[in-house]
Amino acid sequence: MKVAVVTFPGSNCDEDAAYVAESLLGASTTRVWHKDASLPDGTDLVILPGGFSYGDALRSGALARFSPVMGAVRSFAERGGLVLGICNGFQILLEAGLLPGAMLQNASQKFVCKRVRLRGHDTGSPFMRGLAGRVLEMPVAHHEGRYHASDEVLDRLFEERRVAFTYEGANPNGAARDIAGVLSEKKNVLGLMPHPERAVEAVLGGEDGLGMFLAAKSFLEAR
Amino acid sequence: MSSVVDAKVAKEHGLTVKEWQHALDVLGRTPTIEELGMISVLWSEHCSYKSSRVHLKTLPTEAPWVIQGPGENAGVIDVGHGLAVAFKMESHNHPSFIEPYQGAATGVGGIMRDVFTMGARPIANLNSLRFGDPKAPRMRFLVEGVVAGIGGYGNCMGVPTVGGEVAFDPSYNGNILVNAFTLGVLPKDRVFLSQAAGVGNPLVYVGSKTGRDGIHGATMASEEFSKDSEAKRPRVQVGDPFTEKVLLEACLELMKEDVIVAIQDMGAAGLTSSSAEMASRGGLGVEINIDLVPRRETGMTPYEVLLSESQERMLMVVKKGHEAAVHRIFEKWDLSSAVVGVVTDTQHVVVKDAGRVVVDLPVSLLVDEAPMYERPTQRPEGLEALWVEPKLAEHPAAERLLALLARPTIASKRWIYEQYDHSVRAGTVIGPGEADACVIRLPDAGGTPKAGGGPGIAISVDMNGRYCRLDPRRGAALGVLEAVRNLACVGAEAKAVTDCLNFGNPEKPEVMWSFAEAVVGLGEACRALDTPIVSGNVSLYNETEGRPILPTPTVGVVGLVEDVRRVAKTAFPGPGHRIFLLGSTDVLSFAGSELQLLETGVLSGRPPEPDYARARAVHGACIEAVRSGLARSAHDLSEGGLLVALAECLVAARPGPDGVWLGAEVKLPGGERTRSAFAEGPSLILVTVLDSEVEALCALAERHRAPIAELGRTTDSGRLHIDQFLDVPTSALSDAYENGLMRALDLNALGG
Amino acid sequence: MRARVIVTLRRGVLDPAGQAVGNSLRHLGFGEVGDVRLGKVIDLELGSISRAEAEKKVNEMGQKLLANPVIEDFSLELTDEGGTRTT
Amino acid sequence: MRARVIVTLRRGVLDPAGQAVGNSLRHLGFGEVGDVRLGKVIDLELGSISRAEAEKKVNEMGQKLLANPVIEDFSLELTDEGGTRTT
Ligand SMILES: Nc1ncnc2c1ncn2[C@@H]1O[C@H](COP(=O)(O)OP(=O)(O)O)[C@@H](O)[C@H]1O
Ligand SMILES: [Mg+2]
Repeated sequence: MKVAVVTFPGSNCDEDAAYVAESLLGASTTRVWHKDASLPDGTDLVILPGGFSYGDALRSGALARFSPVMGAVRSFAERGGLVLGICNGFQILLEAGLLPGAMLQNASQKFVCKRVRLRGHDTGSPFMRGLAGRVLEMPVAHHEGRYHASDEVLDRLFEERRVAFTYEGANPNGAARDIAGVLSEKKNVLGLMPHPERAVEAVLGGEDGLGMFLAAKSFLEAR
Repeated sequence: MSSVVDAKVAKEHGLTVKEWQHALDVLGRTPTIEELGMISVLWSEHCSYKSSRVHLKTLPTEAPWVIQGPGENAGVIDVGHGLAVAFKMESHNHPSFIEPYQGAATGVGGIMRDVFTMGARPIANLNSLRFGDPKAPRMRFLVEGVVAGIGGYGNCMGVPTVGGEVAFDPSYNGNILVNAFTLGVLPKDRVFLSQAAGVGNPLVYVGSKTGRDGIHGATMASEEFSKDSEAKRPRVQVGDPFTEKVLLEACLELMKEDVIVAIQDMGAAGLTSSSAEMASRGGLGVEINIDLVPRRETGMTPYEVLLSESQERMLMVVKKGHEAAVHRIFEKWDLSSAVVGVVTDTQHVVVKDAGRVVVDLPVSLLVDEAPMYERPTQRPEGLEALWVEPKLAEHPAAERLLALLARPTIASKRWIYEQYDHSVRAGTVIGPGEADACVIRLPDAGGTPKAGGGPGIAISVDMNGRYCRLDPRRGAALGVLEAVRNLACVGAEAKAVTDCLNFGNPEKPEVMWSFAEAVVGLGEACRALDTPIVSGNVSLYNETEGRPILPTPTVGVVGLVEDVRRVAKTAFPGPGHRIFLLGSTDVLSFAGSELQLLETGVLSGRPPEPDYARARAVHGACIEAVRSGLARSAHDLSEGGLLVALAECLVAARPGPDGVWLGAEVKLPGGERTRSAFAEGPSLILVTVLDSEVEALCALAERHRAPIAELGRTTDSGRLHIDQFLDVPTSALSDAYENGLMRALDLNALGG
Repeated sequence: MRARVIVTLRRGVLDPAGQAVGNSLRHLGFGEVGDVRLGKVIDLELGSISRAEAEKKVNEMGQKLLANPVIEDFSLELTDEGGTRTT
Repeated sequence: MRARVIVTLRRGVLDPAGQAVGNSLRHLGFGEVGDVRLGKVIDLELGSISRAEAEKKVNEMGQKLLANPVIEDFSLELTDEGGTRTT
């Protein structure tokens, strides 16, 4: 498996994502600078990591979507490549229009960092194999995580089985219909607010985040 | 700005009559306005340590594992495995009182720059905060702003904020304390220093452009607050964590290439102090072309550029001929870099504005010749009279316990630390609220996480200002003991200390006495525990309208964990465990205790004399119990005493999936019951073990000569029960503890 | 030419920050305060371009970057150096 | 009566977000963009109070809560239900 982790100025979970890909999944991992206009040959999975690209000026993700690398990410996704946007990466995917909806400031108007519980849904996505119906614990850490979309869009997302995760129990940010993660139409692009890459080792408090990476890996290897 | 420099202008710059005369004598002429500006900031208390230096010299600073002691941007110690950690704590009290968000944010930004200047990647932030009475004017605004500012900066930087402490006392009503701590990791043989070297090497400016922010911030930090501090408002600096994040990455990238000779961040007093200090440390001179400094605003005078405290800037001495490497890397990160001067052998700081010399000062005048005072000290009158404990009235124990748990100083700080990202960087083994100290897994020298177990760093910041008011020497020593004990609770051995000494006006002999005594206490404790002080900071003039804060010599202690899989947390592990108390209750006292303050409103009594042999025994036993896996939980006694500690262990365990809370069935240790339940004292730690391990634990304690007593066992009753003394549901303890802070300050709940 | 772009949350998008400000104002004794909504102002310096051109450009900026149409609307005001203002 | 309060950063106060937006706009090809500053808009419903009273109250709100005088300035505009506007 070949993983590309994109670094925007202000990304700060890029190192963590690369660590998971490289050390825990054993994937050949390349760090891609946002000014690069292309992805490495043979890339199987692109991770847009968390952080504060451009200091979250205006709206988080609003400026990063114009980085040269995003053109390459878009065509990679259109060809069916797997793209995972975590936290700020999710926000960038929304701003870039690769996923529907938009992100608003948390209802509490405060940054929130804590472990939350998520329910995985039956979606048919390569990221979600084995996660349907499971309740997983992962940290969230964000200031703008209140997912918003029009009612029609929300209805359609559920109908098309494109809601990957919902918050179970407490909703940490006021997201519409408790949505924590959504998929693209072809289900190869996943954006989620929680940080699966921070829940990958017992010594750091849990391993529930590993499942999604392993699902992607086995999907790619079976291809 | 008037350009006629005379005694009056000097006074406006904060120089005393004597200091002005001294400057004239050494210089042999009247300084220019730019020179006066530079002299005044470098001679300010904040930069020159003129009141504190004679005392600080007495502190222990050496040990075989110390790589860099005080005197550089941060202290550095060897932590094995080819790695070192750099750490320091710094205050941003005055700016935070004026503008809490930006004040706290730029404090965090400043301390992180101090650490990555050393070549270290920051991996942990902590903070120590002091606020006034929750009901005092502006207090809620200050709390909300400071917390948001700390989070706003640290979160954006991607450095986890993993711990801290917060206390409330009316003495901080008009002068809150914001002390920020950062620790970073670096290869032990690649420490970057700030000594200028190599005559002819270029001086390179990198980072943000210079604006008119915070001109004279350093002198502001050296003055007492008064009503007209309001007028100083525009001097507040605004932080830009996004720029600092790219500055951090650019600096670390450049440090991998062999081009930096010296590097220094532009903190208080900006370009003035960074250039003079680099020259002084290298025994050389510098020449700066001020017109080459990148600017954000038009029409800035040389005076303004020299004194600006714009954030996110660094000054470097670069090997001649390697300027291109600097420009290449900084361009990649969209940052400014400019050659603004050169290292000279003149031992003068020369500043030119388009060729015109505006400053030509001997470096020694600015740094070595800065005034140093042995200020008079005077023990406060009537101190002995205070050393009597008032009698406490009879009161039901359960009510007392619930009231203590809800005190904002004791109550959970969840509302605060959930606003800090504490899990970024794949290293947080124990984060805030889980144990007495935080634990970070050591990454590799570049900061990349390393999978699995392995060595870790434990950190705790502590100080009890009330003990320090009653007896600053003992109080300061007890603060060190507490921090070291907190490390022992997670199984870590303390190695070194950074401090942040917050006091009132040093020109008052009583304040100066408390400062001097506290330094003696710190030195004594650090010697006894073999934890040298490797970095620190002094913040004086913390008073409003003549009323000083409690003496608050905060310490941050750093220690080592052998294997991050073998640590202990506060929470009781489950029902059916045996609860033991390491240490002896013979030292318990109500002096300065939370209960005394709650019920009498009077601060009195004398805190106990620290017993270092006892402390070493208890810490040693606890560390071994945790590392060997015997101790299933560990938590020390601090504010509120034994019952508060027991309650915290129960509450931290959270209810199980079935909603059932843990309970405990406990007997109080000997002595008067109220005292053993609620009085406070050092070197006491609660640990739990399995039934089958009781003997092993007792044998271990005996080997360390640590007193040990069995208190009882954990149960599934969901109640804390002490026969004929107290019986409270754990859920009620949790409600008081979890909501105390929010209720006291009338804060809004966070999401979910 | 100078432009001021005002970005407001679309009707129907919940604005808890606005609500919080409203509550605080009422707590402070401003009982007359009803609904409160928060938005953003972006002030731009545009050099010496014509009003027509400025209007076209700033509208484009608004659509491309300054507002997110899923949640926001924007309006603009132009001021030339002389101070004449149009909405 | 309705009020719109515009809160802007004081001159000389660093505006990192404004700078980032300015850089982005220029990268996007809007070369004419110079300085960019971000601020806040607060739209308030005030019920049926007089213009004079509204002006007094909203000024007070600005000073007490809506703007942080250390780093921000504010200005206000009033609109009555009929739509007449004053600055
Ligand atoms: N300002 C803060 N920032 C982050 N964590 C904090 C802060 N204040 C307290 N904490 C965390 O809350 C927990 C309890 O703190 P405290 O009551 O000071 O403990 P102790 O009395 O044992 O030193 C610790 O884990 C500490 O790190
Ligand atoms: Mg403790």
